[in-house]
Amino acid sequence: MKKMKKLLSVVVASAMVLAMAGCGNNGDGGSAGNSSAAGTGGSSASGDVFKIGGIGPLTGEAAIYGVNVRNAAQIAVDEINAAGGANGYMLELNFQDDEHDAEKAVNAYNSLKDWGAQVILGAVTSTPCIAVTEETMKDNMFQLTPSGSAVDCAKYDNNFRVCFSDPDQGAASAQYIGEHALAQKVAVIYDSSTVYSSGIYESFVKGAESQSFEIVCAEAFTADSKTDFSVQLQKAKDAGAELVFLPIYYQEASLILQQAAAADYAPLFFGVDGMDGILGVANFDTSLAEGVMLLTPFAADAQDEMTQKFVSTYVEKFGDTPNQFAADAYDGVYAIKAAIEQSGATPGMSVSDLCEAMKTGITSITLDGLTGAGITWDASGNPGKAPKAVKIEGGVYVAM
Amino acid sequence: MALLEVKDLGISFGGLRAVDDFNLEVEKGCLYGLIGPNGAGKTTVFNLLTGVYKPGEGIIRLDGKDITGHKTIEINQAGIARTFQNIRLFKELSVIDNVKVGLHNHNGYSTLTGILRLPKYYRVERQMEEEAMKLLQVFGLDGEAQTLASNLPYGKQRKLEIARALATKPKLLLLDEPAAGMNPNETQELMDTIRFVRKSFDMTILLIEHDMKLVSGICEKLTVLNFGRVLSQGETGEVLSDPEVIKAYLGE
Amino acid sequence: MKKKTMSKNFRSKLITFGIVIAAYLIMQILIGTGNVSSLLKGLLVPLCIYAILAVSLNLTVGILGELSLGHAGFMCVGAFTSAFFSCCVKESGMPPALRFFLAILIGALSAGVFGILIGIPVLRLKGDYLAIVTLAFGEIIKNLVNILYVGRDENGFHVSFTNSLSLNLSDQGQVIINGAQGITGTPSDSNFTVGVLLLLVTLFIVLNLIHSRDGRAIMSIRDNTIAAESVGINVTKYKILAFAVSAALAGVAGVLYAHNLSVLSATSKNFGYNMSIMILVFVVLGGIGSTRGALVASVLLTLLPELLRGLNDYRMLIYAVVLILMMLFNWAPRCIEWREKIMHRIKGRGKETKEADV
Amino acid sequence: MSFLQYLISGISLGSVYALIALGYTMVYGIAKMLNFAHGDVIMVGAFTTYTVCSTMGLPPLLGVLAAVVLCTLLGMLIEKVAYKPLRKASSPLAVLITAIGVSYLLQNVALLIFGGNAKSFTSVLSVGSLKLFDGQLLITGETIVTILVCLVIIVVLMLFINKTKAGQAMLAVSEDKGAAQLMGINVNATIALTFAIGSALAAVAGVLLCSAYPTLTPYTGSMPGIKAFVAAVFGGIGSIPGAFIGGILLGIIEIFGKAYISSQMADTIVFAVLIIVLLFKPTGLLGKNIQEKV
Repeated sequence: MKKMKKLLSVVVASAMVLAMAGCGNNGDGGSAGNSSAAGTGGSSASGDVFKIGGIGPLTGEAAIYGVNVRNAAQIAVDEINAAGGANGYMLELNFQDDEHDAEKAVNAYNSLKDWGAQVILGAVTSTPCIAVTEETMKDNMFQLTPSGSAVDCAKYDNNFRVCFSDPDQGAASAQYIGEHALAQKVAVIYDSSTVYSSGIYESFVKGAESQSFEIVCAEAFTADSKTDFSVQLQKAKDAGAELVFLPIYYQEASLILQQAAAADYAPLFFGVDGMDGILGVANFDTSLAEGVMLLTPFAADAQDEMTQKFVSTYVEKFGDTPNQFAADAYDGVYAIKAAIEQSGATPGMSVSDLCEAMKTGITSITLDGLTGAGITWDASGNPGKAPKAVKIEGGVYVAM
Repeated sequence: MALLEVKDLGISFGGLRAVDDFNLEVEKGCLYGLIGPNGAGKTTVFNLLTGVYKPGEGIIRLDGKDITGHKTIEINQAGIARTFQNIRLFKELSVIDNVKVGLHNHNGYSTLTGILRLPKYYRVERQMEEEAMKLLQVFGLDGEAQTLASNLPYGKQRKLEIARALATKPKLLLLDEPAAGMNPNETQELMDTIRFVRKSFDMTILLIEHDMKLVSGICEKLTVLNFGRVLSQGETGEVLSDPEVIKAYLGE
Repeated sequence: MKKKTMSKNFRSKLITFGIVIAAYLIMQILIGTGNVSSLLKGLLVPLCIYAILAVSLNLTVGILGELSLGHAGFMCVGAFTSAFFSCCVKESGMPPALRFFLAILIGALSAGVFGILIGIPVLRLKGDYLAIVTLAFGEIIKNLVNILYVGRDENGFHVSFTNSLSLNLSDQGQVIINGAQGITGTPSDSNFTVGVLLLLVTLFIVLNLIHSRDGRAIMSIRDNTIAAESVGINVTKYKILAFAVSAALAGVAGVLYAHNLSVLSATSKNFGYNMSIMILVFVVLGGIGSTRGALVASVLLTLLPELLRGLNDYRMLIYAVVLILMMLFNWAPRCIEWREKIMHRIKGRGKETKEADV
Repeated sequence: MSFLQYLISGISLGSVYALIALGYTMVYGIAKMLNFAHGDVIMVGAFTTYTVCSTMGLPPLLGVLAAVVLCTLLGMLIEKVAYKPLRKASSPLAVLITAIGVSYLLQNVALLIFGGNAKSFTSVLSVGSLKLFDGQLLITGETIVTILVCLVIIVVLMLFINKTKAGQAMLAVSEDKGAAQLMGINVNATIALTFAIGSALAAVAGVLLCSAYPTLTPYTGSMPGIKAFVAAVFGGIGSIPGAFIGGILLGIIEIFGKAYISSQMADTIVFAVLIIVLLFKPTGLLGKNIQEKV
């Protein structure tokens, strides 16, 4: 009986290895993840389509961000293909799960390479993204992250991003609060266990030094204890903070708003792009978010035609309101298209040649996207766009 | 001087006086029996002697050396080894490895020697192998040296426990109901083995037993415990004819 | 008789080493002929990492018989100390081979020291209580690393537990460990060959330890602590020995991990209880106490989710189902009976005698 | 004043841990297994209520009822399919690992059905908050209800175990499965009943967890599950009053740690206190100290 078990496990293990080795034999033929490419409708033989590999968390606690990116990128790809593609070539998207883990992200990247990916859209979250930049740099593959905001996500010259970097957001927030004299005493509640939140927090503190307001209280929470914020709020209240800066994602922010309301504490809440999506939380009592301000490049209920069209397509297809990650991804795909067209690239080019072409291509395009009009990129990889400050009034964003 | 001297030993569990005012002297080379009805505190005495329990009061001396309140391993190193009423073998180890664990403290090499497989490892292991096999032969277990201990029949498990205890090279061997669960033939065989062990290892043995045939057959001296107290003590024949003892055994 | 035992252990060991070396050679040939997918190539170092973790945890769980849910904590210690060292000397011109060698030593040593420090108080507890305390230590290590800031400037090292600003670095200063952002830019010194070598060293240490005087003492504690004490085994010493060796080897896995990815941060996914439990899954699925089983199980379960990538959204769902089924297949008494029956039919001969597995 | 408010916050948080820990400890006490999927059953309970109340718009009571019924059935199903076959396995770790598999499974099924986006849970309670000292102290209705529910559950469970036949059977099974079997107790049915009750408790805990902290994702149950596990061990796993005390203390320590030491180190403090307590009381605060008979 033991022998059978052993035999079986060895057989299964070798079968698995062979199955994986087999992927290499097929070269660009691609055997993984065909279904996500179903939307393209075109043929997927190598040479006449641009293969875009997406990386982001589709399972695990960060799944919502990856799923938004995948869905929005698919919408963009479908639209572009319906309109004749990029340079006349179709785009094809294959999105792989990284479970919000650096090692899994590298696995996802490698499996995309096996599929024949030529351009990477991802990774969605910072730490996995930094791990992938190392790999794309080695292969010289063009990488555009929709939402990897840590500085190192655009470390090498083949890395670009759609969102703001963390230091930019922190500094911009400090500047905005200071220049508009929103408050004299400011409290910060941040997530010390994420790169995103602690990164913005630090740059906010740095930025605040040159501003007129004072940070009276900075309290953290961690991924392991993010249900109860009563202490953080109480401390902010005791310190007399008139404004609470929340460089965190909207899921925790929704809890903070609710608990602040229960404790009769009503300062001005000020968020960053991660806060966007708070109105889209199913069943959320939006009156709690009344008066919340945030710096965000995207607002799902903006009135312009482009946003409305995107949001309605998204809702129709996926039954959920897209958040800012989705918008970044949508713009990301269009940026890729524009860069391809600008540089006259073709799918037949080698990955490295394509990268070189797109690197110069992207720095000379101007994109009017969901997350801003006239977005440009410089060689550092950061986008040139202005964050919009919005305020939630009557359950909708109002531009300030 | 007696090999084992116990003076005024006592212990309480909660309000229960498990052992009280217990005195015992076991001469070197003696085969001594500790008997008494169920719950009389016999195993507790063993646990006190081997440091499983710390005595509430009293003194235990082995070969003149005070070992009262010492830890189990220190007591073993001082020279007391035991077996258990409910057999406690190393079930997932082979028979010979059980004995080798008993030999542990007498055949040393460092952890690093073991991991790096230095020459000393092979030398000492060979020595242990030989010693262990010799012990197993005494108990007729040499044919099953590689069997897992848990796969041995019951009677042989009891024997293996004795072999393992002997491997620690004790001065005093405590046997807790060695014949429990054995049929008359096996008991007879066990008696022979115990005698043989005493003779060839020059061993002092203190044993707990219910089987009167075994007790009267091999023990030279007896102590009878009842309700944690010594009821009678002395030569086997005298003790067994003590009316108090007969009363305690035949019921109130 | 004597010869037979020696040769049985020896043969079993040879088979284990043989499997690893054969797998290594086959992979090298496949890589050489260009027959290996990028995915598999990228997985080679992680496979070594998880195999080392599984083999090392098996020492605690299978051989010592104590349930530890904090193994990833030791991996974390090894990863961060070694990455810190490598980042510090990265620009000093030390040859990479020497640097990595020292990093491995440092990672193993510091994890081992943590193992001893944690083991001394913890190993007095039993069963589920021990499990929860190891889990607690693992979480504490992860949490502390997450708020640890270390920087260096011309005045030496600065340490803070609040944020990088409070390090008060000069302008030339450089933050090396940056809280939740961890360490970036660790040199990628890990490769498949080093990984396999370290796995072989791990197997060498663990298997030789098991089949030595100390190994027998450790297993005797597992089988019956009271009896072990009664024959003079120093229970505390051997518990700590097993625990520390296990921790040090987890530290080695951590070193490999840290030098495989350019970014190192402590999340519950890689160094938290999730990872500790994952390693435990390898050990239990592999058959508790069986080194080779742990090895194979770690490879199977690391490859499985990658192979399921084609299933997209259903990937982790299927993974969970397969895990449950494998557990039932391997452990349920009925399944074992059924498997025995099948084996009988195939072989048509009597019951195999149960043998001590490596 | 802020001290009192922190204390109240601690009790609020602790009461939720306590409620979850009750289910944990109950299952552990009888079946002697750490049910790592308990936290995810909580999540299922919360999603059921969410679907019934917020999506279908039915009254809260119906939502709670639906959650209890569904979780009870789910608990029994899990026990039958995944745990029962392994009850006689040669190592108790086997069933622990399967429980982890079940935990992954429930999370991923929920992810497929509901997606990863957080849902805001509408409290099923319409109890107002209690404000003392001109509103300087605040006790939410959820806290009051959670503590009351905890106490009711403790009393009912103790009565059930000590006074009913089925409860006595549970006690017997927890002491010695083999002996219980010989006494004519249906061990399988008893353990199934234990899981049924444990899962029903999980459903209630899920509803109250999400009423107090109204965000709901497929992973909502996992961290509170671990914390409750810690709480149960803290109080002495297997002890029903111990779970309650452990939960409340854990909540208070977490909040005080955040308030007076460091908000970044709250978890570190909680775990450190746990370790210290276990080093001095190795079987938790109210755990039975079982000495192995030699």
